[in-house]
Amino acid sequence: MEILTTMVNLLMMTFRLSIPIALAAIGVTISERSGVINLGIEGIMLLGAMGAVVGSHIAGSAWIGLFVALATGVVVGGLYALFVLGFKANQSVIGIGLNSLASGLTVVTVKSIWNKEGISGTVDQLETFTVPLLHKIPTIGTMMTDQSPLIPITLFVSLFAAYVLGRTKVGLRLTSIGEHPLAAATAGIPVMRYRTLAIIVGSALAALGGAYLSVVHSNLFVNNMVAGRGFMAIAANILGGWNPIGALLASLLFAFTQALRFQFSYIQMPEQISQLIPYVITLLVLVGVGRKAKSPAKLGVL
Amino acid sequence: MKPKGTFNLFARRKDWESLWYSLLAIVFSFLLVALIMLAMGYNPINAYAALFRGSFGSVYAISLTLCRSVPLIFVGLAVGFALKGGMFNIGGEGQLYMGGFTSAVTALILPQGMPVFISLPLAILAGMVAGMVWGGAIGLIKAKLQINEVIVAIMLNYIAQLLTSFFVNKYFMAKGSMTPQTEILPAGMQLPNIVANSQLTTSLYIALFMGVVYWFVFRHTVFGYEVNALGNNPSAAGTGGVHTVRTTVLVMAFSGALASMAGIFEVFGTYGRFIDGFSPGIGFTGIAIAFIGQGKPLGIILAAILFGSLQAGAMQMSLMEGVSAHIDKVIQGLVIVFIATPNFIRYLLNRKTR
Amino acid sequence: AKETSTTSSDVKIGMILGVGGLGDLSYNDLVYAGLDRAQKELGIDFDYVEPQSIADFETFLQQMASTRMYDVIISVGYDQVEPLKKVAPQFPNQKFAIIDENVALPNVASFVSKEEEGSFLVGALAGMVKKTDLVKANNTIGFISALDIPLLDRFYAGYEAGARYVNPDIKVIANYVGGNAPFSDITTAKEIALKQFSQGADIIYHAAGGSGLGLFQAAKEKGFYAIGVNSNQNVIDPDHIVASMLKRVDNAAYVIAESLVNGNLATGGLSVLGLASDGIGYTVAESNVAVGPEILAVVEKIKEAIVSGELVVPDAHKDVASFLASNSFR
Amino acid sequence: MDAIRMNNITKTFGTTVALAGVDLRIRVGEVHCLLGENGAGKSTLMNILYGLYRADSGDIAINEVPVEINSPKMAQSLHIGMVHQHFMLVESMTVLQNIILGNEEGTFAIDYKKCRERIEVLEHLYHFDFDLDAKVSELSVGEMQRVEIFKAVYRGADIIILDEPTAVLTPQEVSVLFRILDDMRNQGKTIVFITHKLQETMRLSDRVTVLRNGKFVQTVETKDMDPETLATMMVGHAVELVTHKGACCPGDPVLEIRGLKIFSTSENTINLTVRAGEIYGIAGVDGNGQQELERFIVGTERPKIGEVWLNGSDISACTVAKRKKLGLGVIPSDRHRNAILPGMSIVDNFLLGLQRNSRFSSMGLVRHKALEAYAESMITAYAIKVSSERQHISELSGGNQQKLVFSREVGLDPVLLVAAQPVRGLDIGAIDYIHNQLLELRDRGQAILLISTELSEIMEMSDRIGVLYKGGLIVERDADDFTVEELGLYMAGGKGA
Ligand SMILES: Nc1ncnc2c1ncn2[C@@H]1O[C@H](COP(=O)(O)OP(=O)(O)OP(=O)(O)O)[C@@H](O)[C@H]1O
Ligand SMILES: Nc1ncnc2c1ncn2[C@@H]1O[C@H](COP(=O)(O)OP(=O)(O)OP(=O)(O)O)[C@@H](O)[C@H]1O
Ligand SMILES: [Mg+2]
Ligand SMILES: [Mg+2]
Repeated sequence: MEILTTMVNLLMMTFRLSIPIALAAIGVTISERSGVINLGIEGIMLLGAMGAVVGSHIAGSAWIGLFVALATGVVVGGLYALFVLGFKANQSVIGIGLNSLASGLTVVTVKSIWNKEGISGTVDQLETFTVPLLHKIPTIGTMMTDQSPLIPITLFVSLFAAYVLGRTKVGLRLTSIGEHPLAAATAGIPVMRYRTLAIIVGSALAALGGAYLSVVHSNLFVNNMVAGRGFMAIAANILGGWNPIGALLASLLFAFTQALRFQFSYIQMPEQISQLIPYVITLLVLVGVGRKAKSPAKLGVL
Repeated sequence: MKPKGTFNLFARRKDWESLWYSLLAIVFSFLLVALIMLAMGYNPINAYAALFRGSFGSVYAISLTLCRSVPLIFVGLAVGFALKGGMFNIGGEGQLYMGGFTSAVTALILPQGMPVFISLPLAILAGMVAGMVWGGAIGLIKAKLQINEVIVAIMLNYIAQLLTSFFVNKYFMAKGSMTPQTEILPAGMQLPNIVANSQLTTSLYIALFMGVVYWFVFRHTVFGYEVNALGNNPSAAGTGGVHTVRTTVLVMAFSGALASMAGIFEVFGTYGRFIDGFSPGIGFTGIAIAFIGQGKPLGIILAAILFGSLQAGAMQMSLMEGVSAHIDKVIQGLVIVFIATPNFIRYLLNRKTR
Repeated sequence: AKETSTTSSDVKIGMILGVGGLGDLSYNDLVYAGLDRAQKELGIDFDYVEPQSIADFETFLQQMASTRMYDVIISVGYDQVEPLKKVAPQFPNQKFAIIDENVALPNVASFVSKEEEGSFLVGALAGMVKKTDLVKANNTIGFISALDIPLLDRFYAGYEAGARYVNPDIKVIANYVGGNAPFSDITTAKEIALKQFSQGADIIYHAAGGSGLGLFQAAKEKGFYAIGVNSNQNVIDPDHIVASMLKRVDNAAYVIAESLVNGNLATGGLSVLGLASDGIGYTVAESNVAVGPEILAVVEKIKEAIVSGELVVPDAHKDVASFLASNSFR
Repeated sequence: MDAIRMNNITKTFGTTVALAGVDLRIRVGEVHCLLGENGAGKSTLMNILYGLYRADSGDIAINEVPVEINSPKMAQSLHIGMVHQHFMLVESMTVLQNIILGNEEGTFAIDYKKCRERIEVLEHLYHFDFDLDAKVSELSVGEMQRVEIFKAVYRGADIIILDEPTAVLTPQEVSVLFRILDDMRNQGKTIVFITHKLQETMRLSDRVTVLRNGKFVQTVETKDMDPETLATMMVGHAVELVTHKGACCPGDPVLEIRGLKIFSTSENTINLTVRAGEIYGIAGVDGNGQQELERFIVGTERPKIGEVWLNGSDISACTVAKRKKLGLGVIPSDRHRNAILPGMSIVDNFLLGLQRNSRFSSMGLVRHKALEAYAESMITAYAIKVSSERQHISELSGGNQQKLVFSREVGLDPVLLVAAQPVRGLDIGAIDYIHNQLLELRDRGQAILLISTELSEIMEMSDRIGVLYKGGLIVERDADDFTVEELGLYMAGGKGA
């Protein structure tokens, strides 16, 4: 029983920690499938987190906050598309610039709204839900209790993204664009339009991931609260083999190794070592499955 | 970006053009930020005056700018080198930590009696080797297992940072220090300042020298040519007798060595010791610098100096005008974005002329 | 930033914050608050800068000093020691002050805090509360630290020593936030808190700056108790935050300003901010959690013991065991 | 009535004038051949018709209706389809997906069932037969091309443009292609056909239009024409296309291949010897091991079973670089992939493969003077059309790219030259030129291994011929002892195998 509870807690922690990375990672997958790299994910998540808090603050509803975050993602994605597609700017540079921009802009915004440094005021937080009846089951029931709506949403997003990429016109066309843009163009596909779409959707998902940190898992914005999850998302996308479900699984792996680190803290081990284990595991997994992961042929080439 | 063609040191017409557009880009982003400042109630004119004073206004200012540029030059060259070979080295951060740490520790454990002209190069070399390993590993994994270098680099970044942190905390912590940092290096090992009381040390010369080496490698050496060929068309390079696996590993190893020098000379120059987590993301800025410098050594050095001056100037801005560090981040971000987008400036100009 | 005063005095102070910058809910915010108060009450003037990297410290010190504009330049944080050691001698007539470290130079006033003492008190408080029916009877408490570094180790050492001093077989679970942003990763901190709670810890103390907000989140959600740090964080959530360890570097800053106004700022010395000097403390004020007066009475006793010097609190976790071996609570 | 009418089309790329006031008239239901030397502007003209490039000036009418074609989608809606020389197929996708790409059935999700039905109907009508679920990367060149053609049909094209469709096909595949094209003509489709091969022109087309460096020369009825006249029109002056092939006097063995197994599955192995001063022709249908053989000799792949000997020493384990040092010259079959560095200058491309040759580098340093001198001499000697040596090679027309590669590989008198599909995609002038160069080399006593899927080329050039079938060498004789028919039979695996 004891062990079972631990396992359940471990599992729930894994889910909660994986959501922001997973959402962003799926976003990365979508945009990279169309051949567009985006190193600015970290920044977009940060802007999303901020947008969500502002939205929730003004409208007094975390749900509105989520939508504001999505909107933020759409706008930022649109600008990103304008620069890398419209003006043919280098994707990596714009991404890095975006990160710097975001880390500054968010704080400036918080300051101008709450007149506080780095930390926003508290805002409405997304309420959790409890599955009727099921939550009564002992121990397992806790998994049905006070859960964040974003857990099912994330699962759905990844499945839906997988479905779109794998089964639909849009998916086929996006993939062809990432593999062989000229072929897609000669097939009469409006390459730029699709890429723009992919970037925007991807960026919106990343922003949602950021929003999770600020108004779902918590109820305020803290300077730099994304804490590198954007880069983990980029990694998760690659580890997941440019596939939404793979990205989700990879994110779960990252989250799980993180969770382990805390669960078994009583195993006496130097802190830094226990912190780097997740990354070592990732490398090992990569070497194990990495070969199969195949990047779009024309990634980053416009 | 796939690196294209060999370059020559003497800029061609289009290089001058892109330089011109870069300048316009800077101006434009400054105008944009000026609006933000006005909105935030700062006086942009004074702010920018301070920015300039802080970056070029005095010998001290210039030395500060250059001091900030040095590590950026190293990582810029590192990323550029990898790009020439068709690889994306996002692992500079990890490589500079490994380099800085290894060289510092070497310097500390070498017998004190040893003459500096032996021990210093030895320590630096040790650091570069560490960087080579950390970079070469990425190349090896990519070449042998076809695993995307970006994810490997990201992981190695975290690992390097934590590993060095671990060793500093547990084994090399300076006595009675509250910060995780090694003991201060023997005075003889710390590079001499170029300008008194500034942080600018002779590492500047080394950085510039590496720029020349970089240029020379690609302009004159067979290895440079082979790297270029590899980056340009791997299978053709292979058919042309380029040993692709070996070259891939070498490229990343050298890239790693260059990146490690950023860390090494922060240790031997700026700080005089290794400090846990000292790098404010130098490795990532290097990527932007390499691209903005279009993989050309001169371009990279100029871009690095630009970024250095922004950092130096920003301090003066916050000191004199109280412009917050976050505004500075915004400026930097915008400058990066617009410099990377000459077409946007072109577009604006054409609009006007129409 | 420029902060110009209402009531006037010609004292001008320069402050160089730690890299965390404002909003760290730690010494940066505290010292700022101190000078802010000084400005309002004494009408002094102060500028402050937020360095972006540790490389900036030396430069800022240089630049501020060379303006000859400031009556004193305050370095906030232990990691400014080296730069200060380098710069201060160049400006023998410039007064400096450093918070959280000791720099033995004639023109530097040093202030170090004994966080372990305050942590000891809140630890003892937690240890005793665990014996009441306010909480689960599993004798487990938690501690969340941002990083495994000496400075934060003091909090850990004091807290555990205090708890086990009054409650020998209590279990203290400790975790570190770590990662890219240890002081502002509320997500991770919250998860740690939830996990510690699931392991039975229903009183959790933190030394993680902004990340601590994640702990308070968890406490509110699950309805367990948290202990604040540095400033009186009880106000953040009076129903769940039992007490806060107080680190009064804000006072230190204020005192610096005050003595400048009175023209008697002494440099070259080390001021220890501990329980004795009220530079460290604890408070249950504004918390709605009713901790029994008998407990508080004991805490006060212990405080006296520390002040009188008969209890010497360990400042490193590795020394906790030996401390407990040689000190027993009756 | 005219299916296509292009009037006074002009197109320049930077300084190169690709097309200068070209007129083109194509009747409904005819097969129309577009002839011209490399760089004459054929591809450009068709790319304009297909909406890939925009003409600087000039106008287009489809079925007598003036139109603006500014995108392939536009072209498709005008029922124009194009089969590019460099296939526009997504290799990682299946045949089915490639065919329907851009014209998928179904509203949101793709209705694959419906797509298959539609495809099957058309397959029937035009006698195609695909494995729809095969990945394109697994297909032979011929199959890929058929997919390309079918794509056009599937998109309902009435006008089908083919850019050098036969350049990469084997004789068998060519005849298949022609049957298909005949079908299409009978179905009333209009076909524009770019080629360099006059026999094909004669065999297939109703009319011919000739371009010469960007200018319209003439449109004529094929039946009034003969290859010589056409050649004259293309080149601009009389050309006699005969390869001067003297008797061959072979010397010592240079290349020896012993018991080489191409595929782990193939039952027969390869044993052959190429002697100094002879051209050894490897005939065979594409996909029977040509690429593999090429790679084994070049050294980009190491044989598991069997050995490769050069000048009496076993080089099976040598690196490519080592083999180059020993005097191996290679003209790879896939130029764009294996022979050129598109992003680099012409000079740099001359260095490829020679970078470690003592003549162009010493102590790890490139000897720029020597290199540039060499490049210039080659450019003049082989009449390569360039505007400057610093220009990117990708800016050269295919013909000139190939000339560059050829000159580079033979320039330093290799002891062995492996020439795989050396004239693929080249115009008659260039072909004739390169063939004569090969013969000259041979007469200068160099050993040449000619790998070609072009029966005629093999017959014309080789002194001895071996037939490659399913990775094995099933027959080897002096060229004169083969008749074209026999050879064809062997290649089809009919006789002996
Ligand atoms: N994208 C381009 N950019 C610049 N110049 C080009 C481009 N495409 C073709 N050219 C030039 O225009 C001219 C015509 O090229 P085109 O490809 O039409 O010749 P072609 O008749 O197809 O030759 P080939 O027989 O080798 O296919 C050549 O000089 C070529 O270098
Ligand atoms: N000046 C140029 N700048 C950019 N691209 C060019 C230029 N000239 C030709 N190209 C492109 O390079 C390729 C080679 O040109 P060209 O069309 O003459 O050869 P090709 O017949 O298409 O290819 P192949 O060599 O297989 O015959 C073509 O795709 C052409 O569009
Ligand atoms: Mg062509
Ligand atoms: Mg051609």
